[in-house]
Amino acid sequence: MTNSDINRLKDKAFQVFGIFCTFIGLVVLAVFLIDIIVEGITRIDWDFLTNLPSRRASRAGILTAWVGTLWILVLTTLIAFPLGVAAGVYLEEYGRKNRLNNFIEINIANLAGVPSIIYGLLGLEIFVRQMNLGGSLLAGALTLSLLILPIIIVTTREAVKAVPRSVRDGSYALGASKWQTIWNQVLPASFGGILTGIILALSRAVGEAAPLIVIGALAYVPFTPSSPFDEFTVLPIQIFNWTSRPQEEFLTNAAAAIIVLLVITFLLNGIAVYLRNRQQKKVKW
Amino acid sequence: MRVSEKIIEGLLWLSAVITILITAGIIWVLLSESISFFQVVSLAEFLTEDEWTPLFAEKEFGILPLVAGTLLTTAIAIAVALPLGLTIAVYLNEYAHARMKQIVKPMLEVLATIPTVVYGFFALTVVTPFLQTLIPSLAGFNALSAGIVMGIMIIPMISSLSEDAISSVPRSLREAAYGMGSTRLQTSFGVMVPAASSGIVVSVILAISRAVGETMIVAIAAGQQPRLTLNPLVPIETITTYIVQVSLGDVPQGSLEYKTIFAAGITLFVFTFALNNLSFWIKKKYQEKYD
Amino acid sequence: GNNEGAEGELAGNIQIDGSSTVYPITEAVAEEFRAEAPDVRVTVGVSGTGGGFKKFTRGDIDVVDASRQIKPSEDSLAQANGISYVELPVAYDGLTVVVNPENDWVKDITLEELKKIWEPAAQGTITRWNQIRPEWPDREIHLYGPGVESGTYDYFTEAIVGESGASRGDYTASEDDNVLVQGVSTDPNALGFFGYAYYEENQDKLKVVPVDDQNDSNGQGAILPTLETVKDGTYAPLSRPLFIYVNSKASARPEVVEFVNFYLDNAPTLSQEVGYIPMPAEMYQEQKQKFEQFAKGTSAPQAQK
Amino acid sequence: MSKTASKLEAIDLNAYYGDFHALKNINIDMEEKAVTAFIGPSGCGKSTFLRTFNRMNDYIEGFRVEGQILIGGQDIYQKNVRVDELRKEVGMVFQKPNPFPKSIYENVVYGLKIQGIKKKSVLEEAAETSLKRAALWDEVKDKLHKSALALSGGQQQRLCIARALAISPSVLLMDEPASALDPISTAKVEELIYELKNDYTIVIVTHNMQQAGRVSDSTAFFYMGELVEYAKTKTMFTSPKDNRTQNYITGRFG
Amino acid sequence: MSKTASKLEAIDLNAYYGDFHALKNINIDMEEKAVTAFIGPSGCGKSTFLRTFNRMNDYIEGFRVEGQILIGGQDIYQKNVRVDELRKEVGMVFQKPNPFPKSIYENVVYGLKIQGIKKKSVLEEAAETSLKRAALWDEVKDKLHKSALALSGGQQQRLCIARALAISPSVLLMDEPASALDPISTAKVEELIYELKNDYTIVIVTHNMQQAGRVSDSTAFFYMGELVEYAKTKTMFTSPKDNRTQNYITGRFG
Ligand SMILES: Nc1ncnc2c1ncn2[C@@H]1O[C@H](COP(=O)(O)OP(=O)(O)OP(=O)(O)O)[C@@H](O)[C@H]1O
Ligand SMILES: Nc1ncnc2c1ncn2[C@@H]1O[C@H](COP(=O)(O)OP(=O)(O)OP(=O)(O)O)[C@@H](O)[C@H]1O
Ligand SMILES: [Mg+2]
Ligand SMILES: [Mg+2]
Ligand SMILES: O=P([O-])([O-])[O-]
Repeated sequence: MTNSDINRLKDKAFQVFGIFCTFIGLVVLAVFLIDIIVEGITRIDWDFLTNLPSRRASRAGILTAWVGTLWILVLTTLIAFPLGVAAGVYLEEYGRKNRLNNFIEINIANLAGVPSIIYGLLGLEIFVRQMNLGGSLLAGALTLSLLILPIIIVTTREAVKAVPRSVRDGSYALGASKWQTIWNQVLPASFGGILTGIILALSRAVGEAAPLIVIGALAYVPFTPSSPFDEFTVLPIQIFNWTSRPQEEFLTNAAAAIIVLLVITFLLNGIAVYLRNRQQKKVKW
Repeated sequence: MRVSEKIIEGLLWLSAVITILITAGIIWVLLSESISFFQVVSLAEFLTEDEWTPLFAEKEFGILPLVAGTLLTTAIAIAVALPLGLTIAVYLNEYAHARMKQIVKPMLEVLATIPTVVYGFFALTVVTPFLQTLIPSLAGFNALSAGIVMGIMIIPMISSLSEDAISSVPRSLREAAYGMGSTRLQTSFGVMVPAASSGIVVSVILAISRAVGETMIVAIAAGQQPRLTLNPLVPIETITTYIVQVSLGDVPQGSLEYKTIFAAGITLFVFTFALNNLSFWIKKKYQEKYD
Repeated sequence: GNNEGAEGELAGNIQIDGSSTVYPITEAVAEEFRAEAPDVRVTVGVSGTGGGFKKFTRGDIDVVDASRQIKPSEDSLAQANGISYVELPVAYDGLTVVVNPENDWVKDITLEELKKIWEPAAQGTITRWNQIRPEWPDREIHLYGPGVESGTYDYFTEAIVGESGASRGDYTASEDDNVLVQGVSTDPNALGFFGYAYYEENQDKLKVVPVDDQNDSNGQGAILPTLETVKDGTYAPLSRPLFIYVNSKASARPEVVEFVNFYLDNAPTLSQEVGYIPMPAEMYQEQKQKFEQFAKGTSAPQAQK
Repeated sequence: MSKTASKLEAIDLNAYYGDFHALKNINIDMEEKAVTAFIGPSGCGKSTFLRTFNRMNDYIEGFRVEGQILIGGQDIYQKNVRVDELRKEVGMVFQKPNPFPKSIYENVVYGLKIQGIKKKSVLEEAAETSLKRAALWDEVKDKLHKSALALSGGQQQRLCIARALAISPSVLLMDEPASALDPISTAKVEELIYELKNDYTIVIVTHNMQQAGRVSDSTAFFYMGELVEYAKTKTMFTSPKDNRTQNYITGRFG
Repeated sequence: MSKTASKLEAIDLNAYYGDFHALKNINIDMEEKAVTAFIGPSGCGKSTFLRTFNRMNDYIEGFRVEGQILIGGQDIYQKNVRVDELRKEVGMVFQKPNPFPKSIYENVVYGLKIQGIKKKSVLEEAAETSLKRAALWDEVKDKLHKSALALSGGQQQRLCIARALAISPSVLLMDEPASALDPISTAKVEELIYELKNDYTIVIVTHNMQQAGRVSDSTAFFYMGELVEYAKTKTMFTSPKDNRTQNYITGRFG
């Protein structure tokens, strides 16, 4: 065999290996989803969605968990959306190239890499202890808001940056002030992108358990919260709790709850992808 | 009207500055609690002792067992994700049809969007029992299956970011390589991968940082026993699991237990902070400048 | 807590925390109580007996689940914070030693051997099965036990090591006994201990180990924890009562009174259902009277807020 | 600033992007209600100069001017001049049509809306008038609330002109307004410019010599930041004084 | 393929990018050890055609050829032809210098290394020979292990030529090899081409008529995918037969 035959052989071999690796990723994903669906799908029914937690696996439901998740989603959006968009707009539109802004940028990149459990420690000390919110929905939402803020800021900046200069020029030339231009032109034009970012950020928040455990959201909560100051549980924590039980039936419950959580996560991601595609199709500058 | 413009700008500025406050808050919270911890426990003891039993009567405060557990699971995860991720990146870039890449890449990215409790469930209920059929001595909680599953989770971080890095290498280099009679394999690993190396290294560092900070998978599947070992078959404990473990009980403010989670937290923070900054630095310094 | 329900309907919050051993009983009671008084929100946490008492003596919670009696240090803390309480035993437990079902070498274990395994001096030195009994195999031993906040831990160390809270620290410690069951049931080298209910619930995944106290006055040889051996005290020294403690301020609230009475009424059936050993019926009556007295004493001066 | 005094002047004008000296000592005096064309090779500073008349360069970091720009005799770079007021007087049309990604109607009334005018009847009338002036009304009157991005390039550019007219400026700056358009649209825009000069002072930057010849009264030739020659268009095109002008006009460079 | 038979031919060649018909019915026959220049306006298909000779278009999705490309009489688009072997015979130099981000030495010996040659002495000798042939040796001999990216553009391009020469091809394809270089570097590269033609069959794409005149023996003029005219360079530049050639050469379009 000549050298060049060997090279060709290696090339082919790698191709096969490449296909194998790529598909192993996908196969694992599939095995994974199928395993969970097979284990959990039959457990999902109306009662499962509307029952309170119970010591008997067959009677336990996820009402408190998904209502808690919904609460957290709404509160987190209310807190993180305005803050993140405002910060993103500031950095992109107003931030001049000075030390402070440079520092803010590096800092945001850094925050994006801080492990979520550290945010939990921050929330525990600041919101739970200092602000005395306890293990409440509000403390949880505040903690998660800080966690997803960097994601929202970065995507807002990208969306705002994508609005062409000519639109801003057009607005300035008509006598609009900077803020009028941002409010009337830049934000509407970049809204799709911003929304995409926020939904992606929320899909991250919806799956977080660690920071919420640290701030103390693990009580057996047999009621649905009715105000931001109530104790709560969320789907990932309920899943964690059930997963750590040895009895089969609770693992089935966990699998069923996972299906619900995955549906929510994939739904959010799907909406984000849909919005992004629509945005890309609609706006051709 | 000018005044209102100023006020708005001020408000926006404030929102941006809040991000600095968050960092300051993190550092302050971690430092203030761990400083009082280090008044009780010397830093030398913390860093060199080889046992971690702060909750027991005979208290030992050596962080090494937790660090070892963290590094062990991380190493396993990277050992899984790096070869797979890099191979996928090269394959998608050089071998796969454009259409296939368009479909496969986002599908793989789905792996990164799955909540980590779900991976923990998977590790504990599927991967561990499966591995036990191969390795009968494998404990139910172990670093191996947590690490493998964590590796699967971070595959897309490495494959997507590396693929981006490789595809931003200019066409002209690829053509030069083909023009000399290189095979696709030679082009990929002889030219493209080295040329994209800084981007690839950055992706790997970010993946490591992610694995170091990952919590739920290890909390569910790796065990809760601080143990200074590199044996992947027995229960261990990571820094993150320790924090969760203590948080699950009662942590009265001011107690030593309360402070230990901040001491553990600052250790974790230092690790990830160093890794993240290393990645920025590499990105800045070594980013190949092609025009 | 407010009593704002219409037509005498009970409402309000009752916060309970503490022992993981007692948790299954309290959880069951709370769940059944929902049917009785749907507007009363009962939350039950699991932070171990020690953790529970910390919250209880701070006045954070209304009722604490405890798998041991209150310690003098905790009592003085309560007094310092102006908290008085009543202690109500609710069932018996046999603290159960378990191994993995695949473990075919351990047939029984003596108190001395348990001490050798768990005493502080064992840390880092007793790491293999054959160090305990030479005929046992030369394999690593992996230990699983409750965390330091647990009453079970305190009770076990007291009974086995001879000093409450003294043990080795290099074992898998969790306040959540489910985690311990998981660990032992999936680790062939495991040995662990926890409340009987967690064994009973998972009999197919665990192998219980009879314990020999080498004292023939209360039964000969190694003894298994069962309904009888726990009740008649032959499963010594690992049999123990389980308690709840009720805060005096809380027992001024009708929903709490109702709940505690409901608890004592249903404890005989529910404790057995979840795997514990009920006390004799007359003892429950005594406890009810004791509580009635206590509640009366507290409700008069303490008007509702 | 009054509508009638819309003469444009530059006195000893220098402009810089950071260290780069983009405009060198420019002096010029442009007639009211006439069309002045700026010509010159790429990068000579035409756009930069045009944009000093409505201070569109204000937002560019490092940009600064020395000297004076007078509109109707008033120095617009003085402290007390409000940029938003200035831009209501001085409309601008850009090289590439840049409608806002909104409806046609919203595009036209945008300038009025940000001035705080909310009354629907006023806005609608203004929209109609401006679109008519921009010779676009007939083409769009049935789809006023459709997206402006759906219009053709030429229609978009006329929409941008209508948008500029809606706030009733007295000066119109146009930076190569037809360079992105096809010949037919270009002709329409040129025609429009020709008509508008009855009411507006117009400055137009162009690369197209024929266009300058067709639409402008006077022409200014710039070269490397300098104003080389400024004269009646006819004069300049037939007998340029400067060598460089001659070379440029005859197509030797640029 | 033998070194001596390096005549290049195309017979009824058609090439397509998907639906786009990029090369139309091309027939050409190029001499051995001579320089042929491809000229024509941008987009006429010069590069596309050049790249059919080493099948560099193989990796472009949707690209396909009909007809034959013969090198030394052998059809290189036949199934049994191995692309890597082919490219060892047919070296290529690109428009923009594209050295690998490695040392100068590593660049030159890359082609040999991938063939599996590992012996240091062989590699070093080959590196020296090729760098000398590419007239670069004196300038780089002291920094062979420094990064190739630190060289000037002209040096980089000669390095790319050296790299191509190192694997001893018999044909050299050059796609506007000097268009990114300054005049002095251009002169050096042209000189080099002139010398290389003693040993190699060279095809060069260029936009620069003068360059084609200076370096080539024959010239082919392409227009919209067609080969319009092919003749001795001297003949073509003095008396083109086709109108389009004439117009192009005299600078009327392109
Ligand atoms: N934002 C900027 N920052 C720095 N330099 C700039 C900037 N804008 C323009 N310049 C420089 O100023 C000079 C004049 O630019 P200007 O846009 O005015 O030229 P122009 O005559 O309009 O050219 P064109 O015909 O290509 O539009 C050019 O050299 C340009 O590079
Ligand atoms: N990858 C491709 N996909 C589709 N069309 C292509 C591709 N590459 C080139 N073309 C088209 O094929 C035609 C010929 O392109 P080619 O690059 O050969 O022209 P050229 O004569 O080399 O031009 P230039 O002088 O600008 O390099 C052009 O119309 C071009 O748009
Ligand atoms: Mg311009
Ligand atoms: Mg070309
Ligand atoms: O019952 P405990 O959880 O305190 O052991």
